[in-house]
Amino acid sequence: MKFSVTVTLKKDVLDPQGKVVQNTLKNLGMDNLKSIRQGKYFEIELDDSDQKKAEKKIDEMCKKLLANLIIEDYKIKKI
Amino acid sequence: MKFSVTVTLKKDVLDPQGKVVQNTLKNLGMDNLKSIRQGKYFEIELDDSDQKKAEKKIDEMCKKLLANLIIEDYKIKKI
Amino acid sequence: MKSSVIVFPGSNCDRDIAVALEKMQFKNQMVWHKETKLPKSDLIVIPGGFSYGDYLRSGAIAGKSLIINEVIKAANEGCLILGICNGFQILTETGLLQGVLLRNKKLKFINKDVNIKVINNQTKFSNKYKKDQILKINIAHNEGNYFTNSEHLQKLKNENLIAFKYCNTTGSTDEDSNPNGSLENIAGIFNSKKNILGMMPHPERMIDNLVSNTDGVNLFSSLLN
Amino acid sequence: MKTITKKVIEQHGLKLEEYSTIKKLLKREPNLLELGIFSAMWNEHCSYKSSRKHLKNLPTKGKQVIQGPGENAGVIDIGDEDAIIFKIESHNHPSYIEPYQGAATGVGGILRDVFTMGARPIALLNSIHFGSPDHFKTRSLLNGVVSGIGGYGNCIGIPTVAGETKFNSTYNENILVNAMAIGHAKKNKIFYSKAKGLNKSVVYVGSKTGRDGIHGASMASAEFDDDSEEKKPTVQVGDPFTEKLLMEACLELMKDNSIISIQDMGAAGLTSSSVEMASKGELGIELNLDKVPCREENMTPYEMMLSESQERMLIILEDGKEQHAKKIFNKWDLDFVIIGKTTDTNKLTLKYNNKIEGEIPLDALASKAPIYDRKWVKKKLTKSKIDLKKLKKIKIEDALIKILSSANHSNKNWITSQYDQMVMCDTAQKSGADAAIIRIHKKEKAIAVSVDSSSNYCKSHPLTGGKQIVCENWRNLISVGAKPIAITNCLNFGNPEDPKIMGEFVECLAGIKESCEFLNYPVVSGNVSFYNGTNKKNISPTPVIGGVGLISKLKRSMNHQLKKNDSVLLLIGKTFGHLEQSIFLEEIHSILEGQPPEINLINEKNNGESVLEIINKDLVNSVHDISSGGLIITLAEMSMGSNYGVRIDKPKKLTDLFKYFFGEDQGRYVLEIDRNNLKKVENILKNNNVFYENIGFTQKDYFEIQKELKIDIKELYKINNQWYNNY
Ligand SMILES: Nc1ncnc2c1ncn2[C@@H]1O[C@H](COP(=O)(O)OP(=O)(O)O)[C@@H](O)[C@H]1O
Ligand SMILES: [Mg+2]
Repeated sequence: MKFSVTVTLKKDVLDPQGKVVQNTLKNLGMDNLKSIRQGKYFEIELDDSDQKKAEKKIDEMCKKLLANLIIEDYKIKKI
Repeated sequence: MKFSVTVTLKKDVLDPQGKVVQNTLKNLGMDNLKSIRQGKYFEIELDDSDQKKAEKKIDEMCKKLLANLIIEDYKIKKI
Repeated sequence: MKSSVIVFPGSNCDRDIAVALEKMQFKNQMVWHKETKLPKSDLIVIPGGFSYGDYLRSGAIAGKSLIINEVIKAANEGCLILGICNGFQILTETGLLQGVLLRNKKLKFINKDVNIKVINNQTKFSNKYKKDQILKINIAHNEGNYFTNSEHLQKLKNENLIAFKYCNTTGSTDEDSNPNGSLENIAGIFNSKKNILGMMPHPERMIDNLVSNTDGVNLFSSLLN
Repeated sequence: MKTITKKVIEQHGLKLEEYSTIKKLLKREPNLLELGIFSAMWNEHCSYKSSRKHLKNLPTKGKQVIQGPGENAGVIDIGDEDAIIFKIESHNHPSYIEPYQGAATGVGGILRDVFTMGARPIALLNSIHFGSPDHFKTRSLLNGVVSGIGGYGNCIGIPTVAGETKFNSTYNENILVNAMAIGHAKKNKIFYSKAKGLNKSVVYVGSKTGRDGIHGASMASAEFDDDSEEKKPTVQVGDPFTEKLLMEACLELMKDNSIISIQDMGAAGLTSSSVEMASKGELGIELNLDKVPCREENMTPYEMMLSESQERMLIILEDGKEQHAKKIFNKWDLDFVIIGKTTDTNKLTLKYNNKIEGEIPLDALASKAPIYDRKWVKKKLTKSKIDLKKLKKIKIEDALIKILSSANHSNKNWITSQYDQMVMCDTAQKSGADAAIIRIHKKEKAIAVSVDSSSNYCKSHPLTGGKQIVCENWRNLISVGAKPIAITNCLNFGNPEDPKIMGEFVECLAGIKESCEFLNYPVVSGNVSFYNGTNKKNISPTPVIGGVGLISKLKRSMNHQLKKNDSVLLLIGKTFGHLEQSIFLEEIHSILEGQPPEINLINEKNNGESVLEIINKDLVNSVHDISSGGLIITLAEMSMGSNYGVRIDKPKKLTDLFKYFFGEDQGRYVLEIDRNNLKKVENILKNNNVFYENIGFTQKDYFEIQKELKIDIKELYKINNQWYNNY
């Protein structure tokens, strides 16, 4: 069973990377770019047949390691 | 108009980060984890009303900056 | 005074700090991250480097290691803890210090000597420095951009928990002297009990005039005081 | 199974005649696996087939040489029980395709060459060459390469302390990325790659094998063409974290006597490492490919043998040491697998699923690999028709500013601040000086290191150019007070099948040899990189010299920054005003014509040794050699970043100011001397028959040439930094 996880910075946290990317894109002539925020993406494969259980496990992974909850949010999706 | 972009390493390209994360999760007791690969995630907002045009622009951004096509693939989605 | 330096896979300033501690007459021991017990120590140092390659987030994976539980226990019992650079990042990941270290503002690794100002000299770590003394100390990091929420920032100020701030040669903490975009030029902070210090600059690199200067010496002699 | 057609042979970078030789050596047709192995071992990168004949002429011996070329790196004796191990290597093609990973894995590769031999790496250097600044690719290549070098070195925790960065349109389609590593070892604890003993365990350690870089070594030996961007799967991703673990594990295992021989898996991975170890030991080697730790599923023997996955090593262990060694590698979370044994067959035997998949006599791969005596022609020298009087008029001040703000002569802070230069706490002199100084840990002595090249000189007159770079490198070490000991070299050239290019190679090498012999400055390691070019456009010849010198007692570091007010400035060496091939003509008048300045080895040696004597007697405040840009650039560099400038008199003899200030005559230095030391210094110079001139003195705040110009040194500093900051 395969899942995707996206981890993004919370709204009120400064995103220096996104900002630089945004500036660079603007310099490249992308003028109607309104905003860009950068995050992390994971593709996780589990040896599990029970989706509920699997999702719970992924959730645990996010909490324990993949996201820093002080500054980041995460989203899990089955793929 | 808002899009998400995920950038992932091509198959067969070494993912040192994913490897370390995978080992750590296993050490944390996640035993039926089969594999995990890490990538980048972007949320991009454009000031555009024409979806076709917007998508083309995002595609250009990916090619020019967000992805390194030599080792990475990307996917664009409207959100 | 007894010190322990925790070594993670990928730590690379562990030898440097050990040399500094020994030079300053600490009785030092290196502790491999897989150990489950800490030797009795008055000071625990988490050194700089790239623990686990800084993969995922700098400090994140080291923050989950076995030995960290022991460090947390020791910290709660009042043991002195010093986290330098990657050590600072690890301390924030474990929650022993609040806030985070984001990517440098310009997204580039920075290695240079910078000026920092001693904000609080009334602590175990800084009592040999004068208040507002300006030091020149080497920084070398990719993620040193300190960030915290406004509530915690207020607390840092109210309780005098800011250890060092980046400044210029005259002591002004202006934007030009902020190398990495840190909130209010913060270069190092204490926890509430002031037994934990996390800092991005490397005092262990500043103990020898042949390679740099000796502005880092007093941090170690403060601890011995 | 794939039949071996003409096309398959060509895809493997082999010529049809070479294929016939293979058949003769095997006395049969090879299978695909065997063909792949031949192609890896016989390509330029591993076999040195075009260069070997000429490399043999280089002086490689000396009192302090412990190991010359032929091993993973060269080894020199620096007294007591200490040895220094160093080498330089190119990673040009991979860095052009993927600058970050290409440069990073270049650093990783050269580090392995050094710690394989038992050394703890103590410094990294690099020589990087890009196309012209306004070429559309240059900016991203520069960014990628610099962050790749930094990314790898910073993470593994070895300081990057010096290098050179140049821009020239000759590299528009083929950049150069050369990385050099230096390590420190105990003299009696050096490890070699030669296998010894029968039935010894052959052990694979490090990362798993993936499909990375398959055919990377062949790529490094092929010219680019327009679809080279398609050669993507050959790009390797570096993992500095794993390399750090591998380095620590190897160094830990090297503490006792478990290792018979050890070899990193570099270009051509498992193939070249196993072949080299066995053939040097005149043994055979048998590998069970089922045992090779693989990252991907269903990898074939062909892929395993040709993969260039990074961060791997091959070790031959003493009997009974397997468990002990395994424990160490497991401690560092690394794979440790016995994959084979040494045999007495003199063959490489590859087994898979209990079947022999390939078997090749080792001499066919090594000693009987082809060697070519390629046709070469002498460089036709062009006479210059420059008439200085007819050139556009320009003020000295404007020329100075233009050069200082050019890409090539800008301050490299933007680059060097991205490298951790201080980790390990023994960097006594960082980037920015003529050479970096690294103290030997916990000792009084230090080494000085520098890398240098000059492609314009080498292009216009390969022989003189070859001589000149060795001298310039030697001078740079002298300038920081070190006694030069030995060099490594990375020879970056175009297509050797073109007699003109081969001629450049042969003549440059002859020049290098001449200088090295005269200066007693042997070559202990090196690397040849041919086929630098695209679609028949070859790069200018760019041999890069990396030198190491010794400072036996480091009391303070010597550098070029002016230290005091009102000290005397001495110009050592004769000034003739040679402007052909100079930066002045190139940058200001866009003229690249004529011949480089001549090298007078007698003066070179005498001047250098005298300067060293003056430094050793503590009679000088700062020293800078004069190189590209001439006297005025040297003086400007001494002033910028210091608190003092200079006040220079107009020359007494040479009347053309441009010749005097911008001429690039060789063998010269500027010394800053306290007035009360002047007599002593002059005595030394006179005793040694060294030509010198008193050209002025230092002063506060201003850079001044009497009656010509006066500029605030802070302003100069700003000018010198603006290019990178605005790029
Ligand atoms: N890519 C680089 N990495 C590290 N240091 C560099 C790099 N490029 C230039 N430098 C440093 O910048 C300084 C000036 O370089 P260069 O002009 O080539 O010196 P020199 O003429 O004395 O050989 C040197 O100290 C050199 O080490
Ligand atoms: Mg120089």
